[in-house]
Amino acid sequence: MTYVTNSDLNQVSAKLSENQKPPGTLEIRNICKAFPNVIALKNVSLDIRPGEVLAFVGENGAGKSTLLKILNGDYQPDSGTISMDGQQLSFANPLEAHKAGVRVIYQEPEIIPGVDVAENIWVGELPKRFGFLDRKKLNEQVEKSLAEYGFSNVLPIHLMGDQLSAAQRQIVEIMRILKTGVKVLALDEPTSSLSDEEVDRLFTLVRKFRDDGIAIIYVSHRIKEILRLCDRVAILRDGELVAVRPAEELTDRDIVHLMVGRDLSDVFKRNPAMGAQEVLRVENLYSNWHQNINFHIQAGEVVGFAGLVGAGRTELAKVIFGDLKKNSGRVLIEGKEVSIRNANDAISKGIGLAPEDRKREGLILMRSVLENASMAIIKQLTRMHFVNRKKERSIAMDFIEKLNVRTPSLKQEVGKLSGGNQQKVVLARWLAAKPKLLILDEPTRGIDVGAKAEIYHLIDDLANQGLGIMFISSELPEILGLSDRIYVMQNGKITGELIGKEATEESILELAMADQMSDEKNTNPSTTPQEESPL
Amino acid sequence: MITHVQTYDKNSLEKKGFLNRVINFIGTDNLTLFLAWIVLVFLISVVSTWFGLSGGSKFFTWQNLMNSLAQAVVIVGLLAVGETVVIVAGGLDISVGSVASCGSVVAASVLVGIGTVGSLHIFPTGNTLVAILAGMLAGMIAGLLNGLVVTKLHVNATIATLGALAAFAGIAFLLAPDGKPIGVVTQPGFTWLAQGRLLQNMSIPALNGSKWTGIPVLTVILVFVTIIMHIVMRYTDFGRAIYAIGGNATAARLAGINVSRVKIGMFMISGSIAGLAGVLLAARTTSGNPINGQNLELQAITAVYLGGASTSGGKGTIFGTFLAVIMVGTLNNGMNLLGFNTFAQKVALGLLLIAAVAISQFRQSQAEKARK
Amino acid sequence: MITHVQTYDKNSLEKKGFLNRVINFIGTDNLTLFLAWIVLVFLISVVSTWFGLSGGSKFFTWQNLMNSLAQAVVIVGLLAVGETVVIVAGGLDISVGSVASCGSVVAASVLVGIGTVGSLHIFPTGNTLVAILAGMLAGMIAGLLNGLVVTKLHVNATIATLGALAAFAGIAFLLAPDGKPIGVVTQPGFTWLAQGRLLQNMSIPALNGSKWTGIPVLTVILVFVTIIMHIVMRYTDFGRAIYAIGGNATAARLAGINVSRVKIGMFMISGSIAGLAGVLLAARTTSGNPINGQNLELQAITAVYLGGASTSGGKGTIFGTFLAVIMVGTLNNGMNLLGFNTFAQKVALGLLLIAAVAISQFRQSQAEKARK
Amino acid sequence: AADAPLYVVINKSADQQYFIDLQNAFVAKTEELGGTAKKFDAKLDPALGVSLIDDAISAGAKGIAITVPDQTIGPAIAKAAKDAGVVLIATDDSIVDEAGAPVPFVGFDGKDMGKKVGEAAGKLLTEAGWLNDSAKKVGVLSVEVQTLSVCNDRTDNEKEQIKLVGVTDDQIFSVPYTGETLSSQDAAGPIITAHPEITNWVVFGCNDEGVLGTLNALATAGAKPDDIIGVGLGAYEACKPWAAGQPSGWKASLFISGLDVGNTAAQVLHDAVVNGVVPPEKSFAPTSIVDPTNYKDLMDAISVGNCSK
Ligand SMILES: Nc1ncnc2c1ncn2[C@@H]1O[C@H](COP(=O)(O)OP(=O)(O)OP(=O)(O)O)[C@@H](O)[C@H]1O
Ligand SMILES: Nc1ncnc2c1ncn2[C@@H]1O[C@H](COP(=O)(O)OP(=O)(O)OP(=O)(O)O)[C@@H](O)[C@H]1O
Ligand SMILES: [Mg+2]
Ligand SMILES: [Mg+2]
Repeated sequence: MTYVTNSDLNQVSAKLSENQKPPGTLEIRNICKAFPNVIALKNVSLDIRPGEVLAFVGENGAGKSTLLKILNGDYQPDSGTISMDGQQLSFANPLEAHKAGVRVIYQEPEIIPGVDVAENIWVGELPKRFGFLDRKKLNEQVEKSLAEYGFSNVLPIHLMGDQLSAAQRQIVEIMRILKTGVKVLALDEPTSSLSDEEVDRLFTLVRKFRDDGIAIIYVSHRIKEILRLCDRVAILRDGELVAVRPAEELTDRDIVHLMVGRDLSDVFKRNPAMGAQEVLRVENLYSNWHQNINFHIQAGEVVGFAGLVGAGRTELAKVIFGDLKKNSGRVLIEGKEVSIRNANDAISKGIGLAPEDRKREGLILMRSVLENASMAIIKQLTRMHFVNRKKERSIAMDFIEKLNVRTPSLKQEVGKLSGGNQQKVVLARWLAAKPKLLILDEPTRGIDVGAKAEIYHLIDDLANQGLGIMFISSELPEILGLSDRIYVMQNGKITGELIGKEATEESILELAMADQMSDEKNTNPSTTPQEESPL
Repeated sequence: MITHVQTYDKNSLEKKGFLNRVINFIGTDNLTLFLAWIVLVFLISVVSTWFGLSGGSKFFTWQNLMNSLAQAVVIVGLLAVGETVVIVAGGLDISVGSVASCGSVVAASVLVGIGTVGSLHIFPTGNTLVAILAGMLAGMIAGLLNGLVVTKLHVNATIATLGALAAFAGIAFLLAPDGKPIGVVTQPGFTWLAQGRLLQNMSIPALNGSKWTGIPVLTVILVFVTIIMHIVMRYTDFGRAIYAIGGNATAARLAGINVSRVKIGMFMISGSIAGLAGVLLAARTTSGNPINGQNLELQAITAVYLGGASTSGGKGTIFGTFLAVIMVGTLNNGMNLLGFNTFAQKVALGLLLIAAVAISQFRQSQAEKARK
Repeated sequence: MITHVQTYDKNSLEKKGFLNRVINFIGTDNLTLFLAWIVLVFLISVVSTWFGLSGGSKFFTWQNLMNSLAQAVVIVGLLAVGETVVIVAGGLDISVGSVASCGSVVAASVLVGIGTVGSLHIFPTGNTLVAILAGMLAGMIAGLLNGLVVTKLHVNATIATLGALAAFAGIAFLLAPDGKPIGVVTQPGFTWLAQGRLLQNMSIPALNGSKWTGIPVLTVILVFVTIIMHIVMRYTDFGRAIYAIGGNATAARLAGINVSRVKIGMFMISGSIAGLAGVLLAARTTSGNPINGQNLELQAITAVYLGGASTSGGKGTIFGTFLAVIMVGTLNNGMNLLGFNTFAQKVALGLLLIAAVAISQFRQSQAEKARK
Repeated sequence: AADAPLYVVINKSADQQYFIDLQNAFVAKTEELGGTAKKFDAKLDPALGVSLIDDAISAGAKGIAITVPDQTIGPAIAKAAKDAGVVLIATDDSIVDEAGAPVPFVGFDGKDMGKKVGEAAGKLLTEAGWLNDSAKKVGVLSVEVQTLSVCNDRTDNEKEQIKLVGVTDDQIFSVPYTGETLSSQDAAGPIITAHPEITNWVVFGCNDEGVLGTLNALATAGAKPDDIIGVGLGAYEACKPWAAGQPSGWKASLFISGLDVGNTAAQVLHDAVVNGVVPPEKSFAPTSIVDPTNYKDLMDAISVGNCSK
């Protein structure tokens, strides 16, 4: 493979003008791709150069993932070509892509439940001795690279695939690409379920690849990250490439404007109108995941829950929702103690939960948008067990439109929507249920800025309409921007409560990693990664 | 973008031409099956004669359509309809054959009485309706047991019903007086279920010289049950829950669906229908024989898959299953008309199943051509 | 939480005591099964006598262990081992019984010759090895066909093999001269496969007064195949690919595993083993009979699930299946010793399956107790 | 009686009424003779048949009576029994050992049964005089489990016999079924339909269930009982309409008493084991073609009782 030395790259990448093509440039030409009812990509042409990080941004359904899947030989383009140094790169399947040095991390981590982390990472390329699997070598090389990139303490290699949290799954996906012979790397929203700390680790890693002269495509909805990491930004809108610009020429407002075609006025507009009435109170709650949890949420209040991945926020949400068992403690709704044994109880008590992992817990992927949206209110829609489909359609349509879900029709299989639009369908379901308390676990994961802004406004509206909102998020800006109060969790405990003003990124992180400050030092992003040997 | 949605909906609203109506009713998935069936009928009734096979010409006679075909599909048809519910919910009920055996024996017992079984005395009721209800009740109880094992003991449905298959088969024999068949010839009211005809004296023209003899009661029962279940699956919250659970049980649970209760209900439904099938078996074979129903489960399951249900759940329709049952029935009927032997029949049945599913797969893959 | 995870880790590293080694080898999942088996043996050999049932005392005799039990489990055992591979990969091979039938007929044919089938002449080879290979080859071809239907025509494995079940059953009869069994008594070399004994003159003490008569060749073959497949599944990239595909086919595809090729390979393996089972059937029944192997598929599948494989794929071990086969064999053997009638036996078999799986489910749910 | 000799009775499908009778009679007789007995079911599976012989030997059986699921396993089980020094007799389906010598036999040979049924059908057909009546076209329905050689033995001989009275091959139609009534009924329907020219039917088959199914199908097709000659094999289904005094296609059936075979088998084994009598090569249990007029006299009380169950 043609490597370019770091030194001349650093000069190059600085002053490369749009039409220069150093050797090893990946040339994408007039790619078109249509799905039933949708045109995902229209004549997309651009270059990805070795030693640069090119950002793909665009609204949900803009076609980012589709382009990456084509690159990976997973989908075949309807027309158009991909080439490098004059030779065609058209892959019939991912294997051919790997052989050619193209590696893609998918938006939704694909994990094998029945095998452990080590094997999940090297599946397909397992080390062998005399033709037989060499477990010792496998574990060694995995432990080595995990240590090397500072993930060893969040990802025990003997955990089975089905025991992994969203975050751990994502880290496995990332580790899968740390293999030799990589020329082109594409990451599809790799940070959507990572804590800031882990994001930093990922970035050092990506930068190192760039310096090794690898061409990198980086898809994300987090514009701050993009400006931090990327050299150029390619903006897709409805499957068309609307602009490719050097990152330093762009502000986040520019990017948003190019993406959604309009300016987004104050993303976080939150005018607290806290009601006196208390919706939820939790007292001395203990569970297999939690110790002595105490908190309360007023009507009309947005209460943020911050913490590192694994702090136990998702589990807390599920305990309250009755899906996980609490061992002791009281849960009060509007002052009355309630016993919630399952989701059904929770819904009847006026609680809604939009879960963290939409694919595994949120949606029936093979069923229609309509059925998914009306699931939580189906009881109200039936008379003598017969569903009033007219009413169902109108209610569903109402929220689908409110949330701007991109779908050809209510009949569309949810599984065929883009990641972000899938998330919106989950929200539609719970908004339709009109709960008193709405628990949102990472509600904006994988959602584009436009939609995010809408959802923020929606949360604000809902709160103003008197809903209590439990807002779990790993994105500090939105936590800070939207919450009236913030609880910070760590390792199953609430380590602090911050009211409006006094909350800052620093104060949150302090509470979130109180007893880890020590080992934070050496994995700090700012320190240059000199100990990291190139692959 | 909002307009986007609306326009699409308009389309689907505009789609109201008659043909579209028909296709919508059949369901695009079932279309392949329907066409395949047409082809099959053509092969049997026309093409066969080109190869000098006699008998094919008799396919289109009332005698064959109404007396042979329409009745032969009933038992397996009922089992398959019940099975569809379970398979759509992502489960599998392998015990239906044995449950039918139980229904068969129980119905015959309460009908003609069998004196004493263990401590309880069973005297003849001679009442057909009581017999039917007894048979269905037996099936429902069997289904309830399946449901409890699956939901309370958390045994996977396939495994639970594999066990039940053996257990209920044994029980059917233990229910019958020392395992022997119970004759019901003496009960015209009961055998009428199998021999009765409706609309007999309607003036329908003869077909290939065989005159109209009415619609068998058996067939009417199958159609009736099919329609009921079609409505249940399509228009009730229970049906919705079945599809939801089959698609993603966790998501269904988190959306407030009481998964356990729905599953128990579904096994009770499939059990009751199997029980009914057993009752009709007794009427049709004029004997409540514990062997009745044995080995029918594979035929029923085959029909459900042939009807387009997904083995992983969440997909499948009662109507598709119904079509598949008719398809298989037509094949067996046709091959007997043409005088094929057992061996050839087995081969043909196997190839039909594979071919039909392969074709519909091909049609779908055309749509998702992109996917590798 | 971080410490939390690390402790997880340590535990699994500390587990290096001898007992843990043993448990690790058996596999914690298989442990339940193993204990259940011990209990079963205890019930048969000891408890039964408390209820005045005779025959249980005969369980621990070389005659029973070596001649009855050890031989009775071989055929289903082989089918189950092959089936395990397919089920772990998330598939299902319902055709194994019929494939065995074909293997049985083919082996007998090439052995004693059957003159002319259609255009090809089959003359006696009289060579056992050739017969074995022919039978396995027939099975492998059958498996290849299954594999091609599944991967090239994209027919779901369950459905494809349901079709193949019927088709191959028919073919087995068409292969045999007008469907009649082919006797092989004249071939001592061949029947030795079923009647031969190894280590006959080892000085092993008599057991309950029944003296050592050696280990049946059949049993040795089963154990041999089991060990091979255990190694293949655990230590080869083919085996690991099977687990990957069963767990998450997309992940496997994206990792560059050639899913189609692995699936074809797996069906060929399961086919060859079924073919071998058929050969041994011919040797054991001294006849290449096309009904050899019929209806064995459900028994084989039952064993695989009982052995801890998951119906959704990705989980299951050859060793677990092996234990399950012995378990079921023990049950049947014991009930015959005790003289249960066929009906009671069916009930007991069903309950065993459910109970065993329920127990292991219970054990697992203890772990995930929190989960609703 | 701990030291009472153990006898095991194995049948190819112990859930059919005939074998239920046979096994019950065997057990009763054995106990009357001071022995103990166990019942095994080979479920129509040849391999299982072989395994059950091993199980019987393990259980300590002194004598075994078996109706084989398939006659080809004869040599295998004969050897197993010989090696273990156990007395083996075949019931209803004769078998040979490795040397080709017949194993002592009790009951009726499948071929023999087929012959009797065929003869009876031929006789009834001749008496009816349909063959000479130009106005009538006769068709013969042979209800066959084509996958079971023991059934083929019966139906082949039935067809042979019917041809002796002047029926030609093109008048004989096979009805393939699996042994149960329903499958015979479903298979027969279309075959009947395919031959509307036939005015009168003769039906025989592998067992009463098969004939019953086909007779039901004929009834559905509108054939009159008077135009049908149905001859069963077993008589346990045939006698039910007779007992109910209903007109039906059943004109006769070969009554083979499982009770008699069971009794005789038990007696032969006991004599051999306890009294060292060498089992006779063939001991036939009484068998007779029964019809509505004489079945009450020719069949035993229990069997007659079942007719009105
Ligand atoms: N397999 C498929 N079948 C049908 N339509 C599809 C399929 N995959 C993607 N699409 C459609 O193609 C369009 C582009 O999807 P894609 O996933 O590339 O968007 P995206 O830019 O990744 O959005 P997000 O930011 O939400 O991930 C969407 O409208 C989506 O619904
Ligand atoms: N079987 C397991 N073994 C080890 N750790 C586990 C297991 N199951 C869950 N965990 C850990 O428990 C943590 C709690 O779950 P989760 O990560 O969802 O908490 P969270 O605070 O909601 O994090 P997130 O920011 O992802 O929402 C998981 O992150 C995971 O690391
Ligand atoms: Mg995407
Ligand atoms: Mg979480």
